Amino acid sequence: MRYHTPATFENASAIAAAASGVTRFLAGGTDVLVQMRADIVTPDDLIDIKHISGVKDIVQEDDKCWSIGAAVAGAELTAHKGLCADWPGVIEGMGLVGSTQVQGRATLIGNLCNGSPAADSVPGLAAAGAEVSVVGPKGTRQVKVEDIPAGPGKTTLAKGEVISGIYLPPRGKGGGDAYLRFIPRTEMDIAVVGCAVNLRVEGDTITEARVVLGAVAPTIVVVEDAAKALIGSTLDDKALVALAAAASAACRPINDKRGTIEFRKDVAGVLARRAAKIAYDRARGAK
Amino acid sequence: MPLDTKTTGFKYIGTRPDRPDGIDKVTGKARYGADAYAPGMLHGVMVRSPHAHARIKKIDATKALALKGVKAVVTRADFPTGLEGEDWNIQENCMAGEVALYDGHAVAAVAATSLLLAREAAKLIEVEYEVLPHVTDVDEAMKPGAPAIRAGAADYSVPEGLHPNVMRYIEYGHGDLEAGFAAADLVMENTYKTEATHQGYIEPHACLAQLGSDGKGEMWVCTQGHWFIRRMSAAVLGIDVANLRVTPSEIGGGFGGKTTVFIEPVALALSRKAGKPVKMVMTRSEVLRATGPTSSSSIDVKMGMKKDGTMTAAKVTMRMQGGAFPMAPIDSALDCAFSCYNIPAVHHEGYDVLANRPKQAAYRAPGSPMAAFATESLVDEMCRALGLDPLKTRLKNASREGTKASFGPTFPRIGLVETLEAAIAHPHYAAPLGTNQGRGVASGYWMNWGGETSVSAALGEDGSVTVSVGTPDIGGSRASMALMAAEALGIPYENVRVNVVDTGSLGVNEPTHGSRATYATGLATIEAVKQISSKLCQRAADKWGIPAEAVIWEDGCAKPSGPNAGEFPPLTIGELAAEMGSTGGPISGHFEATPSGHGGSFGTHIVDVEVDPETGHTSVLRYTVVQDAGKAIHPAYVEGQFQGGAAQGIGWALNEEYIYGADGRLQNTVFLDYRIPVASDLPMIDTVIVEVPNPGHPYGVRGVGETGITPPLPAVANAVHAAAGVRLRSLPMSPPRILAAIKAKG
Amino acid sequence: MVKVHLWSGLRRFTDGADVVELEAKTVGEMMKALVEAHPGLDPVIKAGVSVSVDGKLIARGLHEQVSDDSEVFLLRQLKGG
Amino acid sequence: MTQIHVTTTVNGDEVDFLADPRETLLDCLRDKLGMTGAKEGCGTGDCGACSVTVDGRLVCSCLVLGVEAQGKTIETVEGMAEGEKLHPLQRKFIEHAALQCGICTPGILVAAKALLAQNPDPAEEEVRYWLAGNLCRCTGYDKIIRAVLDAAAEMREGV
Repeated sequence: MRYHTPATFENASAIAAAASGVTRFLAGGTDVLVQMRADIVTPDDLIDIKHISGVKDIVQEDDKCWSIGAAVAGAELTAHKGLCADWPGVIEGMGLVGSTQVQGRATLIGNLCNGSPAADSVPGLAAAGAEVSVVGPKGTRQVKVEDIPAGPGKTTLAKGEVISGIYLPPRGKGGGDAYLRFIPRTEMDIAVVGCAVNLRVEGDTITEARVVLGAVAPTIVVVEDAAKALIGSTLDDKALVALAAAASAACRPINDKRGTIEFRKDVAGVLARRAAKIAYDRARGAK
Repeated sequence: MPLDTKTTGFKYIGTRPDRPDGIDKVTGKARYGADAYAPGMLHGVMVRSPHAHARIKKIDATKALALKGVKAVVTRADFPTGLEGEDWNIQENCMAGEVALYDGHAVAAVAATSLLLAREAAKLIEVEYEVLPHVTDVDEAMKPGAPAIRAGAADYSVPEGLHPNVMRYIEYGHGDLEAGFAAADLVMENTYKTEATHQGYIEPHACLAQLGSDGKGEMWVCTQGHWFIRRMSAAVLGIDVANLRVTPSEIGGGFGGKTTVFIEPVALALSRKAGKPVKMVMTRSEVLRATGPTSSSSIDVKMGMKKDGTMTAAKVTMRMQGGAFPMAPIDSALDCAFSCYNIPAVHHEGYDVLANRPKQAAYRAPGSPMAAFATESLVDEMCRALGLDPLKTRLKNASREGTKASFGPTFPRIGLVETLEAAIAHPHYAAPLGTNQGRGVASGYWMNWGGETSVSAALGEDGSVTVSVGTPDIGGSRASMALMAAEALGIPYENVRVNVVDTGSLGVNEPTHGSRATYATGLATIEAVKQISSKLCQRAADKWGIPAEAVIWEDGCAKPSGPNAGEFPPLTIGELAAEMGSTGGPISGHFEATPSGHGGSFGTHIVDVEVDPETGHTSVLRYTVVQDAGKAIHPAYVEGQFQGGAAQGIGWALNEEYIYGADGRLQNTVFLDYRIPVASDLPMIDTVIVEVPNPGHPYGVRGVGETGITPPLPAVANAVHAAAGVRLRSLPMSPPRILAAIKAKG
Repeated sequence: MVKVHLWSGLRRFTDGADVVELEAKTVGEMMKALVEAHPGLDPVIKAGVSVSVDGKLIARGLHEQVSDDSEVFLLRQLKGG
Repeated sequence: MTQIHVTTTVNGDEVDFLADPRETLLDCLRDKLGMTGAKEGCGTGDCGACSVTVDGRLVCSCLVLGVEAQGKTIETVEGMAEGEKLHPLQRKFIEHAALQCGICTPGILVAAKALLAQNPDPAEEEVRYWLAGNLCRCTGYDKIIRAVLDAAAEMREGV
């Protein structure tokens, strides 16, 4: 295995593009090292992006958009007051990934690129409308977060492409988001179901909403019908029932060691309701 | 064995001094299994079967051996043939012969100059398999048509007509069962199932082995019992036990799982072949796939009860798979099934069944948690049906001194009644509960064990004492031994040093298992140091010119036994020790026995849970353990055993399980999916130490290590029923199962 | 005569009896007499049993005394974790 | 396989070693530097027995490559005591009998120290969640939590 420490994303991309064997990018390493240890993946080239300048930065741009470097660890996000105030749902999703120790290393982009449908940070990012910038042999492109996962362990990134940063839109007025997941214990599990809700209110009425489910299909699911159930409502019981039904209906889960199809469908609806209430309270508190 | 029993007026017993190995263990200095290195050491890695059941057609190590730095490959061909009985089972389990019997079964091993190289070489060993049909569920394994895992291996006890996977059959009981059921106002019968769980010790198995072509060897190993490791390794390799010296490392948890061999004989075989020391350390996945989890079980229980709660008759049928080898713990499971109760008529039946799973090993009170889950769940269901208080009903039927035990003999002095009374009186039992919350109770029993024990004690020239024991210290036992030695000699705790010594330094010792260390090693320690004090009395008597019978040992001094013995100032242990070279030579004591007065330990637990009715998630809100310790030598470590047992039982009840796929492969081979309780899953665990002295120990000790894992399984199930109104009869009570039950109830 | 209680699974080796009366002064003598009286029990005892005398488990103490009024049970061998 | 020369600071001492890039920081600490205080319980970041801090940040050393340690500052359990003076956490763990087998203890001590560095007065629940990645199979956590809370109280008084 060759270990590379490129100084720019363009170099990182070039190394990956030229590589003939298995290539992995290394940021937090909390997935790559586990896969190496379990003999699932033994890269021929491991490209450590942490020597690239700016990868540890969290910056709020002039337009109030947040730019987060590719190697910013979960613990660094959680400690960032401004980011937590704007996007609490995104940050609580990331904060649920692994233990305190894992939080010391794991990154948003790593969680995204690992391609797990159960990745805790991804529904929140997608609900927030986050985008990533992808550096590749053909230059740089902006991609919506929900367009990156392609199925368990797979992404839409082409050979030689690497994500250099993530961008959260300006929070704006009356916004609130939340992420909840279900696990059998209280910590240290992979989500059996995850649900992120991001919404905006005017007065008590929801004007915009995005609902995204995790761990109930090969990729995260952006549930349009669930958003429709919320928009225009004051999160009354009728809206909550419709929301839960839409969330459950959007699930295309499997039976596996972590849960059953029926359980995932049921709990997706429950979590959607609960997350919507938190997001709604946050949005009204923030107005 | 006449014992000078003392149960009150202790000076050291019952105090909580710092453990002697504390500083080593909080500074990282303590050396565990994987912390040993030897000059020229190689690293060994196992090749394991990916199939649940497969004939091994060919093993080709050519490519592996061609790698520079690869020094040896071993297969079953490198082990002797002709072993019988359990020796053969152990050999077969350590290295598959003709057939791989479970996912993870070792089929070859390689040693190389680095771990990375050994891992690479292991991947290059080519094994050709013919996949065979497999079965992993105990009930399926007994059905006609299930693949026979080892035909013709059943023992004398199995009646004709049963599936060849049934290895042993047990049946016993007493009283008139039919009359008993007829006399009952309510008879209930249900089937309960428990899935296999793992001991989950945090330290994977590790050893550093050296074996010469002359059959002389040494081994450093994390184990609960190094004499067991010596005997089993020697048997598997066909060498003499005396030629193998085994030194125990500090041990990072065992709970029964480190009482047998897995990698040790293989590391020795690699070392013999390569001519160099070989270190082997399991990965976590290897630990889960290929060490010794518990049996899974399927249990039918029937009980008769009168309206006032009197139990009239009970019957249990237990089916357990212990992997692809016999000896699932049906015996102890059956013995524990009704041991808490005085029931006039009981009947027990048990089936020990093979399945394509790893060979089960002991896990904390082997068999008892499964039995308790069935019986204590049923008792709770019957109390509900009859509107009875579950603790008072247990008290009404509780076994006590003089009760004919369900397994036959008459109980000596036991403490179940005292634990029930303490539980009833505990504020926890009367505390208010909120919405979706419920309380469960259950009792449990473990018979404990004495076992082969040797202890030496030697007096130092300054009056301090070294005690050599053979039971590895897993949970503070050095402190307990030092307290008992200090008490017996009347010298300060700090003046006793307890060492866990190697197999070359002491007679045979069974492992730290069966809740026996504080009982048996403690008893032997007391008797060994008493030999020192009686020798010191002799020396004092010689000095004073009076008979030895006229000298007593008190507060660390030899004293004349009364005015008639003469007036002499006491001689301290230090004074006598300083002169021992010139008064008759070195002084030591030694005691060896297989003590059998261990006495059983009963416990009663109370648990409050909250069940989320929308997700089936269970939170444990409050937990109280009440257990009889006989006499708590070091109460902090007794509490620790209670709390640890309860935590493991909670894990078993709620989330831990072996999950096999349709392909017979274990699906959850890492801690991420083998879900043991984490710190945020549990509340503080309150403890009440009941002390009903055990007449079989000089200070009244009963083993406490195992009983604590037994009541949580049914106690949590009973609490879930109280909270959510649903009865779960299969473990684990994972959220999908609880939610499905809630929805089915409507 | 010492009365030895067997578990009922052993009855087919003892002509249906689950209590066997024997002349013995120690556990060792009792085991010997048991096999002499019922040779079918030999493999059972060789495979390992425990003996309970007056509620106390005698692991392997063949010299332990038994008397005519002792309560003696043959039990399956158990080990803990 | 090419080995890479790594220079790093462990418990205040500058050390160097040669690492295969596949080797973890845990492998390097244990096998190359002889520092066996950090333990491997799982190798997959699930048990926390290998906890160390890297530049003050709590991590599992099994999830860090040895080559990533270049130029970093690493603290392990071996660096907690000052000479013969134990850290209050170490002392409280012994006093409260917060360890039974002791294999998880080094990782828990390092993790608890990192917690108290950022929060000197944690509530019980905060301690439990912070330590959720440190598995202990012996104690049921009760005495561990008490020892951490007691050490925190003592350290606050000492300030």
